[in-house]
Amino acid sequence: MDTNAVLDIMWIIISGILVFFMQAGFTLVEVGFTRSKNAGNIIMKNLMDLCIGSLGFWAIGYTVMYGDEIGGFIGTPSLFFSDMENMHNLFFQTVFAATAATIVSGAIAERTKFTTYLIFSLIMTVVIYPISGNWVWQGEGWLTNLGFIDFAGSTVVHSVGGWSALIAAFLVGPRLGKYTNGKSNAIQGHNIVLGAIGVFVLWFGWFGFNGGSQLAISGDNVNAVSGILITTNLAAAAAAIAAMFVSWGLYGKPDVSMTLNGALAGLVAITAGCAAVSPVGAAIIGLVAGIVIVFSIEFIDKKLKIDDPVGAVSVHGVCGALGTLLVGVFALDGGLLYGGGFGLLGVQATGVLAIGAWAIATSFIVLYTLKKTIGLRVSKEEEVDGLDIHEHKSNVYND
Amino acid sequence: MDTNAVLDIMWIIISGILVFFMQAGFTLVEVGFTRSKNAGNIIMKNLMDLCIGSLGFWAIGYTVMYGDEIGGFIGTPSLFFSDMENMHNLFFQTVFAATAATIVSGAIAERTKFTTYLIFSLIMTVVIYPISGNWVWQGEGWLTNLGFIDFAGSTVVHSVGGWSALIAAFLVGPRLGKYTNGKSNAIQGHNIVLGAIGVFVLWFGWFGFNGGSQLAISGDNVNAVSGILITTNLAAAAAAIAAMFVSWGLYGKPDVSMTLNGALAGLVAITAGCAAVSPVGAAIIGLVAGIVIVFSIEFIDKKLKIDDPVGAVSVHGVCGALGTLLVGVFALDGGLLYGGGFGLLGVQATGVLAIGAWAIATSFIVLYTLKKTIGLRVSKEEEVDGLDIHEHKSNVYND
Amino acid sequence: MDTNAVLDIMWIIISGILVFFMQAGFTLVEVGFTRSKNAGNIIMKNLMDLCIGSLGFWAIGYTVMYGDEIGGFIGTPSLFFSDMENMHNLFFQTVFAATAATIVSGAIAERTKFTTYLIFSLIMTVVIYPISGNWVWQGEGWLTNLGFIDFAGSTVVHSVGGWSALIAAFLVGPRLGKYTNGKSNAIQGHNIVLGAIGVFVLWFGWFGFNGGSQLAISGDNVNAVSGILITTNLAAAAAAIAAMFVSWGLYGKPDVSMTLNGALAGLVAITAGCAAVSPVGAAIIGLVAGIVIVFSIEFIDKKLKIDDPVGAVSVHGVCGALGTLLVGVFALDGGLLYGGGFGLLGVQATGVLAIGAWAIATSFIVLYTLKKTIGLRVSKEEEVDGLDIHEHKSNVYND
Amino acid sequence: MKKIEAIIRKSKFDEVKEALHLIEVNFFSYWDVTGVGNEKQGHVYRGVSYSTSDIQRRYLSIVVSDHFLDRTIDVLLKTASTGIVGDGKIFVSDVEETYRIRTKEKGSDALK
Amino acid sequence: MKKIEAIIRKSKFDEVKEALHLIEVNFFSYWDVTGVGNEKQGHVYRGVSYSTSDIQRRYLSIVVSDHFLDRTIDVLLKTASTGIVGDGKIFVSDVEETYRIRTKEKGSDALK
Amino acid sequence: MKKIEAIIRKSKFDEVKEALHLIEVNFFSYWDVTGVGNEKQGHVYRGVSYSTSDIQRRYLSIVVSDHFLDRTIDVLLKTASTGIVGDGKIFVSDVEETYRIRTKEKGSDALK
Ligand SMILES: Nc1ncnc2c1ncn2[C@@H]1O[C@H](COP(=O)(O)OP(=O)(O)O)[C@@H](O)[C@H]1O
Ligand SMILES: Nc1ncnc2c1ncn2[C@@H]1O[C@H](COP(=O)(O)OP(=O)(O)O)[C@@H](O)[C@H]1O
Ligand SMILES: Nc1ncnc2c1ncn2[C@@H]1O[C@H](COP(=O)(O)OP(=O)(O)O)[C@@H](O)[C@H]1O
Repeated sequence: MDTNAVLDIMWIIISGILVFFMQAGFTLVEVGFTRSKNAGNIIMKNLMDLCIGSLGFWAIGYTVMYGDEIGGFIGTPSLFFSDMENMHNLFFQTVFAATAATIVSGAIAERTKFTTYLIFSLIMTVVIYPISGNWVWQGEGWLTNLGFIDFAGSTVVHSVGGWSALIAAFLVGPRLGKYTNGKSNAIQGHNIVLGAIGVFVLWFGWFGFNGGSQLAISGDNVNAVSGILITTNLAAAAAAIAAMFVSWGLYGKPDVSMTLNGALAGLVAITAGCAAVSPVGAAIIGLVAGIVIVFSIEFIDKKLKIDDPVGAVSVHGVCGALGTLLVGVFALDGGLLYGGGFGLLGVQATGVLAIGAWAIATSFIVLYTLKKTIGLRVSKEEEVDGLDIHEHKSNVYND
Repeated sequence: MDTNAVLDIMWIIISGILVFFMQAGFTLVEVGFTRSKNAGNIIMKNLMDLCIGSLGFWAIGYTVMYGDEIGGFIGTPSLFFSDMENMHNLFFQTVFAATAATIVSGAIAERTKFTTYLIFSLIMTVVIYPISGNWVWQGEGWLTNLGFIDFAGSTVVHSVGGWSALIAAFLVGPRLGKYTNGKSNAIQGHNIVLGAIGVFVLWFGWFGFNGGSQLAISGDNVNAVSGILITTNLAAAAAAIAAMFVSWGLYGKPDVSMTLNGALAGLVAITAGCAAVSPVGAAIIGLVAGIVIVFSIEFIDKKLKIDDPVGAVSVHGVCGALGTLLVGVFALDGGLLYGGGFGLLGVQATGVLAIGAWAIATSFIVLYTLKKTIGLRVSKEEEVDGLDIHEHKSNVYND
Repeated sequence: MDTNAVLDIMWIIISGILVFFMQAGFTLVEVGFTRSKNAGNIIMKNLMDLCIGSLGFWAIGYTVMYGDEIGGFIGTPSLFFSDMENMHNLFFQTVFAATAATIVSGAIAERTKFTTYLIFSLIMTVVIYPISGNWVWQGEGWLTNLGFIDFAGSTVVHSVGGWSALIAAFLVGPRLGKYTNGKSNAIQGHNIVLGAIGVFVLWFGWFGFNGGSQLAISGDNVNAVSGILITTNLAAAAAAIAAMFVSWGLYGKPDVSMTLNGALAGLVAITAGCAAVSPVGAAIIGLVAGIVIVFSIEFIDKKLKIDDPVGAVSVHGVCGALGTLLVGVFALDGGLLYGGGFGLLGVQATGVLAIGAWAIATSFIVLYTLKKTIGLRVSKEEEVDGLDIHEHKSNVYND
Repeated sequence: MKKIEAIIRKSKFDEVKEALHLIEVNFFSYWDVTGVGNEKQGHVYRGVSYSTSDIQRRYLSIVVSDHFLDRTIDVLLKTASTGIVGDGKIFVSDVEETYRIRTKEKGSDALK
Repeated sequence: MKKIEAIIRKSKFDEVKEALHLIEVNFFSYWDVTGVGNEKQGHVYRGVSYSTSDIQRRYLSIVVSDHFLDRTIDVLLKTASTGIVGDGKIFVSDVEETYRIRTKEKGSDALK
Repeated sequence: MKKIEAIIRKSKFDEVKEALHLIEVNFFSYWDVTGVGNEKQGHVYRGVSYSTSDIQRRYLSIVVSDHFLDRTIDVLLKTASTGIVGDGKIFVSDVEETYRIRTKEKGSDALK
């Protein structure tokens, strides 16, 4: 194999390893932002969506996404992918699929049945995610053909996870005590330090997520990748600062958990356009995401009254969509502000809507069926006592 | 230097850095799975085996392992390795040596004298590990000559650590209160969240452990490395799922700490054969390891009555041996299932036994001597009050 | 772009990603070594210095440091750096700037006003750090011209941070209760496990910090980089061991937090000379740093009565200066011990003094001004109750 | 003045608090304790299944004026109960004096 | 013998401890509790602003001989006070017997 | 009914619990407290050596019927003791009434 190909593959697998580590970040954030009595359950959900996702995506999901295109809509599935020249792609895509799956666990934390989650997680990684992913990343999918830009997956990965999370959180209902007399109550996370470390881990892994999505580093790609790291970093920084000041304005003090969510919002939002916008564009996208995240979390919590303990819907769903749309505004090539007119923006909106509709519809069908059959939710007693002692017969914190 | 050589070395050092980070993973797992009153002591043990190992392996261990071969048994030792063209090898091997050493600390946690541990740790990194390592990895060792396959060290690193851990845990005896009236009692770890994060960190680092052991990435090596990442990931995933379901069957609920151990069991088991088996083979090896780990932990705990708070013997010793043997079954080239007959399996068994015997014998001699001289165990009072307050005059958790 | 250039840039960005992760390490150490009632505030300070630093360094700091040289003293500033062929440099230097800034937060933890810190942090990353950095790393700075060696920033990054931390800790004053009747009291960190994990994370990231500072990996650079990883690792190991034994001698028991600081001291000390000394030299530098750190912490705490909760001044300031000076002794090329005479040592001393004076003077001016205007310190009530509840209206630890 | 010490299920705490609020018992202190009693809880840890009677409980300490005693007990008995083993206990004892630190008030006044 | 239970602000603890030391009350136990009372504390979490009366407090349990009672109460009332709502309460009750485990001493001797 | 409050070494807890079990005292609550007393413990932190009398202890609260009192005290005095300074204290006080929440039983019945 020639050196450039080696370099490219090497970059892909290094990036994939970084993306893998985001699983630790998600676990930290979700554990930290919820109560201690459910920490073991959250660990298990995060570990299992990775494990099930890894097996499921290899077993069939990968080819559903990347197999020979059938009608711009789905790849030709085949079992147990074994092309030894494409293992780097399987690896990189597996960790992406696991990311999409794990987003849901945070939104439905502290009240969802473990078995139900396992089943949903499998369907997510072998059906829901790969099919819409196919539309954008297979190369011949219908959204690719339209010119839709979602470089590293603001929509393909994050929004899909985020909208599924929305449906899941809606169907499973709020945690007991979250809403009383129509008022939203705070249910504080038990260890925000874990949450903060999780955000640093995610940010770290995100350099692989976005940088690796160049899928190459040889030749001038290396400059492109470097640019991506900068846009990624600037957007996250700007978003965290923005969220901090907005929360400061609204509540009188800079809010820690909002600021942490702000950083993630910036990362999600820049994911679509990290390779298409300038550093200034990236900073602005981050700024917008950092402002939107605060209002989005409030809106979903207080107006929609959907209980999302970690803000997954706002971070991944809303900011994923937002970031994808903003590519239509800030893309150096084709963006509204750079004289590209409304064409790209329209395409971006089409993609956001189509994939949003897909994620919402399929998640609804799957989860509604599960609700009516094995049930989504643990018993009241289990929820009050904590899932750990009932679902796992043990506590994570002792002596 | 030519580009391919640069690429290969670059890959080795990046992998080495990832393997280094496994030290954090081991520390997290061991701290989490034990009681809070001993956390500072465990931190010190983990930090010191890394530090002593780094100095000792450089000072002499590396050449004991890789120096000019003497009789297929040992390398020619020389002091303070300083060949500036082989620093990448020294680095990569140092972090491996530190891994072998650190495995022991978990099994003897909460009751072992600190000074004794320091001495044992030094002997481990400059004598026990390098000599058996020489047999397999120096290139002219007697096991290499037999055709023994242990790609990244299921046996060379993990079993050596695991069997030493077995001897150490046996000689130091169980923690007070672990066995009463012949019954095994649960002594719960104080923070399973730390344990879980540790598992993610280890899994992350393992991509360097196995992937880096290709010792090259140029040319077609990059495909080999990619394949290794996939086999590694699949085995870990399959093992975690298997351990979860087995524990579910046995105890009525999916057990968190067993599932976490399951992931590690899969990682250890695939380490020998990660480059020699297919993805399907890897998944099966993981599956077997995930089943075996549960029964092994039970057996060592309840039948042998050897107290291993973190399951190090089962994870590293048993699953290391198991994974090495299964190479004889699943190796695409020479495995039993692929028409290779029993030849390779016999060689694998020879290696497993020989290295097992070596680790057990030398650890026994060293630790028994230490037991009869300075002693292995802290006083009853120190153990009851916690090692932190007595061995370090401070507590790790305050206010 | 040719392959060698690609390799070099790729190495720089991978290293930069590792250095980025050090932010998580600093946060862990600072949170763990302080009290739980201020953990949220420390998280916010660490997150914000990264965010503000990322934006500020891009907006102007980078060119202040690396713009066309003006008189050997400062680069030509320009706004919003956008040279897409140098994004890898911007990235790598940004994470260095963030490191320099974040050092200060630890020394002034638990009592400093949040807004004041934000302002100082900005000035640090756009003025203080880039200007002295220019003298050494721009290529035409006056210290470069003298022959000053500070390979990866013992002085440029760590001492600058450390001396600013000294001034800041001095001006803000000790925490309430730290000194009573002229006696220094222990105010224990609330979670030393977090601190220990932070040290592992920092050590891990440091391989990027030092290794990446080669700014190349093609050709023989790869051997140089490998050597750097070894010198870095040996120095850290030797320093941790030394600090442990010194604390053992002084206090009767091996002190956990001193040993952890020891490892960091070794890392800081070797940063200047990691590419200039032999492995033996590195081990000795580490040894010296490990001894010095213990006495330095005692001296600053008990004699100077400057309250530095995490030891930032000793680790970064003192050991940074020490390591830089020791280059004059141990450098293979020009060091005192290698027949180079006192020339290099003199140059090193000049650099250490000049940059120390710069950091001290500018920090003093800025912080003194802030003290006299908006104030450095929270009210007594806020400090006693904890900064989290007053500055952020929430607690990080709940239920 | 009487001191009421109630050891209840953690899961009942929110309800109890609400109910106390309704009868205007708005002053008390609480903390988490481990309770040993009739109830057993099944645990599994690393292959060892065991049943423990060490169960997390919440401890409420409420000092009330005498005429508040009965209604407080009533509310506690009603709202803290599930009818299943492990609901907990209430202990009543005498308090000789009470002071409000802020105002130095004594006796029943300090409890208002 | 009397048992003094004082629920005070955590931030006042060091001062109180010092002051008790000066009057030679060197024996007591303390732990952290959540107090419900008049004081309210403003919190914000993820966009929800709320005011809670569940506030961290420190609980001191001090058993003293009768002739130590008054001065201990005095010191507590003085040093634990800020004058702002939320300073806490002191409860005094009777203790029938005290033992020192080490020596098996009983009564006031056990409190020396 | 009497309330026995025992403040003991954490390291003695398992033995004490076992011994209480043997005399059929299977009901109590416990939590961790910091105790201030005669015992001093040497600490080192970042170069500062100091000796503190703030030591981790376990607090047991056991309410028993009157005829159980003596044997419980005996067992506590015996099993919680090491003979070294810092073994802790036992306080006995009167309880006026006890309720079992589950059954609404009162008095001694609630303690069975
Ligand atoms: N005599 C006692 N002294 C102190 N605490 C007690 C006593 N009896 C019960 N408790 C507390 O009450 C809790 C519930 O009691 P338990 O016996 O399990 O249930 P029930 O009261 O329904 O029979 C125990 O876990 C313990 O915390
Ligand atoms: N009747 C009571 N029983 C137990 N604890 C009480 C009682 N009244 C007050 N407390 C404790 O005292 C604390 C302070 O009381 P609070 O009413 O807020 O202030 P103040 O005493 O200044 O009016 C409360 O948080 C609570 O912990
Ligand atoms: N008067 C008291 N009130 C409350 N707790 C006390 C009292 N005296 C002692 N204690 C508790 O008992 C513990 C042991 O007492 P200490 O004086 O150290 O040992 P000894 O009882 O052996 O002299 C203390 O740490 C404290 O928790």
